[in-house]
Amino acid sequence: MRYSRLTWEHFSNASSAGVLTGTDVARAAAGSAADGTWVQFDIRAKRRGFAAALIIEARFQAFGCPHTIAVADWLAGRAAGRSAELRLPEPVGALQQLFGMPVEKLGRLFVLEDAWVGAVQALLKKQENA
Amino acid sequence: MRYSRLTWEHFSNASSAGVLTGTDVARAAAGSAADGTWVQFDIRAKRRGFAAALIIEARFQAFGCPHTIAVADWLAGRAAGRSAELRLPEPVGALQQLFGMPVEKLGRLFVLEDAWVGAVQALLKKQENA
Amino acid sequence: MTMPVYLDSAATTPTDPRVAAVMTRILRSADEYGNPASSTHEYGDRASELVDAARERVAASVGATTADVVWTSGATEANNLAIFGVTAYYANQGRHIITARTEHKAVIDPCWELERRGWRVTWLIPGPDGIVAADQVEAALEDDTILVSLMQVNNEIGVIQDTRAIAAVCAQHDGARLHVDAAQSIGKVPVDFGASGADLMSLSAHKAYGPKGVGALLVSQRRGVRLEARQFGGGQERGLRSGTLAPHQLAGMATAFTLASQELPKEAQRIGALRRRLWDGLAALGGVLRNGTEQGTVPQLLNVSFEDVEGEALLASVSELIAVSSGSACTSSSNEPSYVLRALGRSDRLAESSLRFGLGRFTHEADIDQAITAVGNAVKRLRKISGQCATAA
Amino acid sequence: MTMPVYLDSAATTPTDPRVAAVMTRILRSADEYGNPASSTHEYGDRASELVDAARERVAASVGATTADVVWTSGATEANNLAIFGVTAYYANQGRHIITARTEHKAVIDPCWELERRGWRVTWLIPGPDGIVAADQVEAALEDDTILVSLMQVNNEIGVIQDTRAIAAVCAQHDGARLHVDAAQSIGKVPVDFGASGADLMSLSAHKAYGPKGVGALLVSQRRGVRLEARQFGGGQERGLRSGTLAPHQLAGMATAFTLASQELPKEAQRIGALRRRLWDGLAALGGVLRNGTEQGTVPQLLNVSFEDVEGEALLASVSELIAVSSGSACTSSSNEPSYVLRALGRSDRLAESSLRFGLGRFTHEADIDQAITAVGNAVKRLRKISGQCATAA
Ligand SMILES: Cc1ncc(COP(=O)(O)O)c(C=O)c1O
Ligand SMILES: Cc1ncc(COP(=O)(O)O)c(C=O)c1O
Repeated sequence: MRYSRLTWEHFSNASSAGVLTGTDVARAAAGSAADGTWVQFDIRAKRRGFAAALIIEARFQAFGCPHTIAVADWLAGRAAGRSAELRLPEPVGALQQLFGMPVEKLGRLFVLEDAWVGAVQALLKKQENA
Repeated sequence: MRYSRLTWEHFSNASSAGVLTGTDVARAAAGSAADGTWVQFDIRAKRRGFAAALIIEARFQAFGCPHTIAVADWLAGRAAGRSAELRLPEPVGALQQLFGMPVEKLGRLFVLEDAWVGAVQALLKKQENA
Repeated sequence: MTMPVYLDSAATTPTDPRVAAVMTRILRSADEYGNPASSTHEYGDRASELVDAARERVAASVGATTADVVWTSGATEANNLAIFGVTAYYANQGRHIITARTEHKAVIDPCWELERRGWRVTWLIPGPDGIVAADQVEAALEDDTILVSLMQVNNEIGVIQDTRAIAAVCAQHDGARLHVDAAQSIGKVPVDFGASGADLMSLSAHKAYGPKGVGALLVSQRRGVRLEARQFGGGQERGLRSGTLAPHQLAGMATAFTLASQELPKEAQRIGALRRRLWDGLAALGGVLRNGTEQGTVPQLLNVSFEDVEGEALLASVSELIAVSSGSACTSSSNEPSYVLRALGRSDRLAESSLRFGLGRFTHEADIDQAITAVGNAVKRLRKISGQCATAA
Repeated sequence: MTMPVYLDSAATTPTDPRVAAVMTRILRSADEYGNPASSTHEYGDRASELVDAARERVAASVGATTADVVWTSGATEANNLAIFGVTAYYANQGRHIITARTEHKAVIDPCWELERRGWRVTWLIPGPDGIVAADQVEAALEDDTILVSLMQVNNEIGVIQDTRAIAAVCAQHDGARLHVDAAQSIGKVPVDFGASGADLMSLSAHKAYGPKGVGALLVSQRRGVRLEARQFGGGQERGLRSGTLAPHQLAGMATAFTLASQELPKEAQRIGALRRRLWDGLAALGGVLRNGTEQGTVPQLLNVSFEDVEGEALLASVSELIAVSSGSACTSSSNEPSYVLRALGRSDRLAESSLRFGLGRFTHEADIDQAITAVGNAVKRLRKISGQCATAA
């Protein structure tokens, strides 16, 4: 298996791996290690008036193949400064292309999407309740 | 196909190949080129009182494999000084062994035998008639 | 780029320089390049002498007679010839064969093909130690069993089968011939075809520092084993396997097998020590499971499952430092978890998170230490990335 | 002992030093010895790149696409795979095949085996020039003909078949696939698989200064040809031919084929002149008959029958000076007269008294002169030993 440069960089550095703590952190996970792919995102954001929340930082944990870890790292690393939306910043198909993932691995991107959207959802809920 | 030293020597020198001429020469041939083996012997002998004829010289011609030529040459070359008998000086089986001939080639020795015995027969007849 | 340390000797081995030297000499020879089937001249004779000499040396190194040896293009062909050849020949005596789920694909796939053609195949499942007990074979034998095909050394976990005990069981059964895939045996366990009681045995050169693309099927003449040919033509190998023979390949195999049997005792010791070092280093990480026992396996192989680590990520993490395999080389291009480890009772997850370390003639202590470091770092890092939750999830 | 001059290039050729150099480099390489099927590390990747590169070069040299190439252990295996593979796959469309009596044993024997299994085989007999006319094929095609197997260059007399015309005839017949044994073609006639209209084509490396023990079957993807695999295991060659690939062998074949196609035009000229010299020298002896015409045969082969000379004696007489064959190398260990010459209408006697001269890349004028002298002396001496009577008898 050969990996694209982008995949390899994010897999081998994985600088956004980890967890966030604090009451303002939203967390969601999807998948399971038993099924081969598990991803968790932690997101911290600040409220921007009535507009959508603005992400300050994000971290991930993942049990998964190099592509899974790379995409999770990429998502978490680029999150800061973006508004929290209930979708991935790039559609699944675009991510697959960007990272040169084999089609058989598409399912893993859906796990990533579930975890990401789940975390944003949790964040928005948290802010609503706040 | 590898040949024994004896076979090779007689095949490559074949110093007794040729024909004899004169009224005292007996000749017989057996086999046919079309069948792959043809041998002819010429024998000259002198009468020894009432005893068997004594061979003075012999020559052969042959169309045949190296074994055939070698055995023919050996027979003709060793004939001088022997009494003309209605059989080969060595039985066919012994010749096969002596020359290291493959069994499949046994038939060729019978052709040689026919030619040899035929020539001796012709010789004896000639001497009877003389 | 510096190459990673090679630890995949069960997939293939480098050609030993002494083997390469013999082959090179023949490839460059001015008088040994003839076709061994050319009986009309000296070039053919010399080529044929090379073939004979190789036959003698290979036979001698595995306790066979020269008449037992049928050259092939490798163990895959040998296995196919054994399985299809024997079943075709004895088809009227029965249509049942016995093999195991942990065999190499080159045995499994021919058996599948026979199933497709209407044969009955009993697929034995070894115990958790990987051993197929002779009792299991005995219980599986039926009146119309004509072939039992079991390997001697497994290519994934290195477990050594007691093929003699299995041969003894087969010997009690009139008509069940034993085929042993010994592709992984040479240089790792002593091989004595004559004494083994096996009827047929598959060999491959490239697992024993010989060239790729050549092997042999041993067919016991003493035991009167017959089989139908599958490749027809010039009538080489007494009609059992036509095709021009390649003296450089056969001489390479012969040299490799001779060296392997000479060096076996010393190498078993040396490599055994390296494997202990490797296992100790890996075991220290915690959460590692050994697939195969210390005693019952060849020292050249160590197969380990890593808990809480995803397999592909593990392999990718170590790949710049060590060259290992996560399954049989022949199947590792697919991403399925190893069927051998699954047959031994490992979960899909653990099977996928396993590495096969193949040690060999050119493996040294420094290589082992590099492996321990590489795997240790990768496992720790990946466990950190996955956090606690992975286990819980 | 000085070796005789090698004039048996149709049996096999010496490995070209440039080929041997490539092979040696790989055999001694420190990083290319991996198993091409090992996808988990750099060693495997490099081995696999060697295989890909060889596939590209072989494909390019014979006008095929890389997807057409299925590596085998030689043309014998390629022929067997083509004939058994195609007939097995299309068995429900028909059980009739067409071939010729003058094919190589590696085609004839598989066809015999099919006859034994109940297939109908039409055995075409070429004209006295050795040519199988397209008309003959057309007349032999039946509704259920699924395979026509005809060689391009005959290995005994070098006659070149018009395989394109035959392909055109097959194309008119729905379902008759054309297999061409091109083992003797490489470096002797231009080979363009794509343009030839053939569905399958067999190749061998060692007839073209490559190594023994490797070849290929071309299976036209564009024409949608299918066949059943015969060797099962690791799934190499898209499942069509399992077994570990041997990069040193494949790279050797690729180098050999590239050189052969580069040097073809120049060599055809040079060797053509040598053959004319040889024929002129032999013809001067009288009582010599040429098997094959000047125009319709490859320049590398000259087959001559000698009247009034016994074959074995002739061969033995020249054997210390020239290495020639009295039939196909694969059959010359048996002593049967050549079935090819007999099929062409020569009597058993003349067929037996024939020599096949195989000229090649390393043949020079002095070799030809030595051959003329050796044969001349032998023929004269043997004719003298047999006298006049042999002819009369
Ligand atoms: C146990 C076993 N059998 C058979 C084979 C196939 O042998 P070869 O690579 O010579 O085709 C292998 C190796 O791939 C093997 O490990
Ligand atoms: C026309 C032809 N086909 C097939 C073969 C067999 O090829 P190989 O020697 O590669 O098995 C040969 C050579 O022996 C040949 O001349």
